[in-house]
Amino acid sequence: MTELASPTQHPTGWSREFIGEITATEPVMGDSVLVTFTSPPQLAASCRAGQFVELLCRTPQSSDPLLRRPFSVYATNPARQELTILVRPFGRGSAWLVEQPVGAILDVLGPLGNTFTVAPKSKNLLMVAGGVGAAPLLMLANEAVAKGMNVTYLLGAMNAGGLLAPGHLPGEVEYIVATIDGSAGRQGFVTDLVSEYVQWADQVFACGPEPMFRSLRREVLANRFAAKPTVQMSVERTMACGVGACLGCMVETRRGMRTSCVEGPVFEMDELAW
Amino acid sequence: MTELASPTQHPTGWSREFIGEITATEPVMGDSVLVTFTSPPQLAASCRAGQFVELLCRTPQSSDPLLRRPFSVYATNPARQELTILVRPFGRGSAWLVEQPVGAILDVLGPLGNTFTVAPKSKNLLMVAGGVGAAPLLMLANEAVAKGMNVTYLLGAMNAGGLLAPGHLPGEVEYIVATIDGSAGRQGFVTDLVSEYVQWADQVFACGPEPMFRSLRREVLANRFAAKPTVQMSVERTMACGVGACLGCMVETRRGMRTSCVEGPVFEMDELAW
Amino acid sequence: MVTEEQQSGEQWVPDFTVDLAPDNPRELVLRNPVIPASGCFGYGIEYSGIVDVQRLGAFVSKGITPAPRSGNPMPRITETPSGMLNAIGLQNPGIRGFIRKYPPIWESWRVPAIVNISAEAVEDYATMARMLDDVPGVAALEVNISCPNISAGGYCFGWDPVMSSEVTRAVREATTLPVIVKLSPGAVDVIEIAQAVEDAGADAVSLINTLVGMSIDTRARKPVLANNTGGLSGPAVKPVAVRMVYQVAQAVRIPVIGMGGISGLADALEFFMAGASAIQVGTAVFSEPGMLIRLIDDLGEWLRANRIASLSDIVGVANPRFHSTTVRHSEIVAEMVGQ
Amino acid sequence: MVTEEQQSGEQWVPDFTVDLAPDNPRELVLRNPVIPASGCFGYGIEYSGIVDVQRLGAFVSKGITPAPRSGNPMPRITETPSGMLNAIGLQNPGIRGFIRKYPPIWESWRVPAIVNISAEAVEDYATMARMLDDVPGVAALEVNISCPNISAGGYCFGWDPVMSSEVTRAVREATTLPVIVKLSPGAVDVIEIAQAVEDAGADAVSLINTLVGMSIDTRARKPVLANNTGGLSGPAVKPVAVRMVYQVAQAVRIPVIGMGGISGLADALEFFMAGASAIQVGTAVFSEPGMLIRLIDDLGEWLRANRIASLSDIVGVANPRFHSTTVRHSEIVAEMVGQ
Ligand SMILES: Cc1cc2nc3c(=O)[nH]c(=O)nc-3n(C[C@H](O)[C@H](O)[C@H](O)COP(=O)(O)OP(=O)(O)OC[C@H]3O[C@@H](n4cnc5c(N)ncnc54)[C@H](O)[C@@H]3O)c2cc1C
Ligand SMILES: Cc1cc2nc3c(=O)[nH]c(=O)nc-3n(C[C@H](O)[C@H](O)[C@H](O)COP(=O)(O)OP(=O)(O)OC[C@H]3O[C@@H](n4cnc5c(N)ncnc54)[C@H](O)[C@@H]3O)c2cc1C
Ligand SMILES: Cc1cc2nc3c(=O)[nH]c(=O)nc-3n(C[C@H](O)[C@H](O)[C@H](O)COP(=O)(O)O)c2cc1C
Ligand SMILES: Cc1cc2nc3c(=O)[nH]c(=O)nc-3n(C[C@H](O)[C@H](O)[C@H](O)COP(=O)(O)O)c2cc1C
Ligand code: FES
Ligand code: FES
Repeated sequence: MTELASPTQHPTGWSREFIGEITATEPVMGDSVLVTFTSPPQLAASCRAGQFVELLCRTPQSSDPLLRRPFSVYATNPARQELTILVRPFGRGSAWLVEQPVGAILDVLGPLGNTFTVAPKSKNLLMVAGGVGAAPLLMLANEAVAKGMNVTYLLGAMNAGGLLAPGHLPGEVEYIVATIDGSAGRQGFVTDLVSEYVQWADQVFACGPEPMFRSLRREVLANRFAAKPTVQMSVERTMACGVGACLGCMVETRRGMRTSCVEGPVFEMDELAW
Repeated sequence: MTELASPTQHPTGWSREFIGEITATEPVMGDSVLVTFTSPPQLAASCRAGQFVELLCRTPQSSDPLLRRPFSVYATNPARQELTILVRPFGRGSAWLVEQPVGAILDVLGPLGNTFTVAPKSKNLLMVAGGVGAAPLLMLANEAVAKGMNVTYLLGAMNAGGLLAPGHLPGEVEYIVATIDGSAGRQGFVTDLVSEYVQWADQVFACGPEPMFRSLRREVLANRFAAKPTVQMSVERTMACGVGACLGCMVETRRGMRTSCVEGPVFEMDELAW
Repeated sequence: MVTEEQQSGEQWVPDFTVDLAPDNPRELVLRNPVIPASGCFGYGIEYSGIVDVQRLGAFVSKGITPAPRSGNPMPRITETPSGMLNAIGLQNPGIRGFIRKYPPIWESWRVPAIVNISAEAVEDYATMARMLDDVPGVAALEVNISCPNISAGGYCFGWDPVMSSEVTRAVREATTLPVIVKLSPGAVDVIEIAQAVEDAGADAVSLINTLVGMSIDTRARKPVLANNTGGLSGPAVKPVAVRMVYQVAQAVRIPVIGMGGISGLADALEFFMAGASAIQVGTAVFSEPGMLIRLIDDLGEWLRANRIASLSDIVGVANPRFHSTTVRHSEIVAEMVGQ
Repeated sequence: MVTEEQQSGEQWVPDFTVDLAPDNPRELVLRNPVIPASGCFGYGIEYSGIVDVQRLGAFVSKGITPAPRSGNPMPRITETPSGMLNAIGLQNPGIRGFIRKYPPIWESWRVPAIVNISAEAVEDYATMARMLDDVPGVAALEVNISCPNISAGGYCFGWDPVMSSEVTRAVREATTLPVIVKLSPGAVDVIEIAQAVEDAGADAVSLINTLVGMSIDTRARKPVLANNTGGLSGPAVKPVAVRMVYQVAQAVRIPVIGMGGISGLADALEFFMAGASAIQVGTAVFSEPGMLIRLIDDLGEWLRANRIASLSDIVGVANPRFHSTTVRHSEIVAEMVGQ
């Protein structure tokens, strides 16, 4: 199924645009779906938490919707040569994607972008996820647990149905949730939970909507009693190329405009222009 | 499934745009597919041979391909409130359509257009079909046999695989085929068969590509020994509206431009400007 | 924004009414702002059994010319990505045949019928306007200026402010009917044209007409359309249309009727927010005729859900300079520095 | 059309070679006619690992300006039906930074690099052309005239034949490099502009640049793009682009480079048959980068399957007046009477 999957090729060889076949779909978090598809082996093996893939979300007979959609990698399985993404049906592209059955063919570009960076001396990692922001942090949690680090994973959703079932996270992870309607965990925003963990954490990793980032930043900056942990955020921008060619996905940083597809999607909170 | 299927409505009431659900698909004639879908009962009951439906051939998330595609009605089943069409995967729309599974939802406009007209005094009907031109003539053959008429049905295809299996036709029909490669029936064009039947026939009905019509016309005009049968042809034009509003589908006749969607698709051969 | 009266019931009825010729004593009041576009709805009768024409805000007839026209040779239409090309060639029975045949049918209808007129000389526009002035069943004229001016060597009326103005003035003088002038997107500066036709007495402007396009049949190795070129319409052109409506709505005070690729509520809202007081639906009628009525209903739902009392409250909300008419051309061009 | 030599092997190798500056001693010979378009392929290095840049006919860099530009605020891009809008705002390191950074990389490449230049004054175009004249690694210039002319109150160079001609002449005099002038589809008469730049010394023309469009975010009730308007590109614009290439190819004798919505073989063939000697691919690179190389292969297959010895044999076959240059404007407008 993989178009250019010669195993002798460099991980960043000509194989970053490939054809994947859906091998599994699994409903999660209400109306979202985990979509697993085949990928060239070296890509599945080299992919790291924070990276994303860009998918064409249309049949070959159609030119609409035109642009690829980026999705964070949720899990990789190098042995089975598979990648998994978490898709929330939101607009035209994602609605199409969640309807694709096992066996459907996907046109994939990636993995793309930079990764979360865990400092070698970090022991305690706090992850703050909103909605499908859960995806890249789940992969990061898996990587960190494998290295023996302590992970607390905070997830927020509208209601209990919108949460990831605990079974999806490694058992070593402390998993704490918040829902707007209070139907599970703390009632309120996920960022309301942050103050309790921010002193404990050596590093904070976040993925979610823009308002969540703003609240998170307030919470972290409000912590005046200990060294503030560094915060890495995976930001979302509309993308076209995904490789730094179109300059459409810029993020304003203290050192100027940066491409979120190559120099991001992960940025240090302190680097971003707020 | 039918959006506006109130049975009290007039057959040409507000129900001519409706939502059908695919209830069966059956491969025929090589890569073509018989697609059966639900329709409002009065439409299934009122539909006559020669009429067509216009289908949207895209997902609701896409605006491309934009225009509906016309397909002749192959069969109706008023009891089950179903219509069947015969689709050959040719370009973008038909390729999409043949991939739709049972349960898929179709946006249908129709039945549209005029019908074949069998004269009350006709006894012997000759049908000449090329490829998917088989569809409207199959429905006509069924109607004619039910009325006790004699039907000879000629079908041409590239090869044996492209023919309709005899089981699809009523047993009373004399079914004779021609293939270009000679793998079934007479080797050559379907119109090569016509001269043998043209004297017998009271009326000729034809559906197929333009060159077939030209050959058919030559064959019929060459018959100098008996009264020439009248010939009705279902012609194909690119269509947009299907209801006579856009004036895009015109056929040049001896009495001027005619809409093929309302005043056609069936025209008397002698009326057409050759 | 919501009046007591509207609020009193469980669901208030949003105010959809729009007058497209507020300065004209004969006015053009529509019960809702949804209008099928010229050439895409025949003469209002073809979609009977599919679209309840009486529920529409108005409808526009196929373009009528001084003499009958049999139109262009076939093929006349072809599909393009999210769009279509047409070269119908203004097939129509001519003004006399038209007047005999259709307005008598419309006379008893409650939906206003707008007649689209096309010609190749200023006098011919005026003659048609005069003939239609007091024909019962005709509510307004839409003047299609995307036509070649024979006396200007075939140059399109709608590309030149002086010629556009001449046609408008001639029609204005020939009739007291509301006059909508339909602008061509081929003009280098649509603002200049809009202002010229406003000054010449147009009651409203509508835009956009089709862009000129071509498709080539790579098997036959020649253009698909017998006419070679055709008019491009459908969702593909929507961004161009929204931009032009936005620009024109900044530059004139008369109502703007927006069209180009509208296929549903979200598209219609774009045009209203850009500054359109009403919208026309062309190509999408072919693909989804039922959408016309659904759009009226969806618009009502949307206004209710957003607690907006009157459609006019959202007209131009995305356009800070809406109806300011003080915008200089250079500002608009400066904004157009894109990539 | 097929020579003995080509026929001798089992499969002949079709002749793809095209010189886009046949009258220029420095010539611009491409091994094949497939070129990624300006702004859609960065500086030729971004797609490494995805597209084998060395196999391309050539590539065009992002537009370079006299001074560095940080571009427009975000959002800069949005999707439209079968198309996209962009308002990048010419983010680039400026001509000096550019010359230091990229041509040295390209110097060792076998694929010709074409530099796209943009400015807001005639002298600035000339200055950039002079600076690039003998920079190793630079094979040709593409002059983007879809820019506002500051000294003409922001009116776009590319909409006016005199201004287009001035820019072209200034660049022509400042460099001996092959000069391609990239035409704007916003001109009311693209033929007039093409003839003006040909007369002013352009070696070739390329077209089309983007159409000006807008999308409105109906939730936020304002334009999606921070710049309000943006450039429309992608399959949606293809019919407009094919029409303009067809018209320009009738009116000039220099090579025409066609672009606008090309997404594969069938689209590319439309442009060749309309009269393009080479094609550029813009937006489709984003959706299907692998298509660039596939297109070269597919084109070869197609020529072989159709027993066509040289691509030039199909250039303009759908265009009976190809390179006739005697076509009068009125004839072309007359053809444009569509609906
Ligand atoms: C790095 C990165 C990683 C991502 N990872 C994930 C992931 O793991 N899982 C996931 O589900 N998504 C993810 N996304 C988001 C995803 O790429 C898509 O953006 C998302 O699925 C929506 O695309 P769509 O085609 O479904 O929606 P579209 O139809 O394209 O709509 C998207 C945009 O249009 C706007 N919009 C929609 N309708 C309207 C309207 N009527 N009026 C005005 N504006 C409107 C929305 O605000 C939004 O900006 C990620 C994005 C990025 C950049
Ligand atoms: C009254 C009527 C009844 C019909 N009944 C049936 C029926 O029963 N069964 C059936 O299968 N079909 C039927 N058709 C045909 C059907 O409507 C469609 O036209 C057909 O399926 C092709 O549509 P498409 O979307 O698949 O192809 P498209 O992609 O739309 O292509 C169709 C057109 O494009 C042209 N084309 C395609 N590719 C190229 C290219 N590369 N270069 C140049 N031109 C190209 C073709 O010549 C053709 O004219 C009928 C048509 C009519 C008018
Ligand atoms: C088949 C067809 C015929 C048309 N005929 C006319 C016409 O006669 N007069 C006119 O002013 N516009 C005519 N138009 C243009 C439309 O009224 C409308 O301006 C254009 O199609 C853009 O809107 P849309 O994208 O919603 O179709 C026609 C359009 C189509 C598709
Ligand atoms: C994101 C983007 C950036 C562009 N930047 C430039 C540019 O810097 N200079 C230029 O002349 N054209 C630029 N263009 C226009 C393209 O080169 C091309 O003319 C246009 O997109 C039409 O081709 P397409 O439909 O294949 O994209 C840009 C287009 C896009 C989509
Ligand atoms: S998406 Fe093109 S530069 Fe990031
Ligand atoms: S398809 Fe519109 S008139 Fe026949």
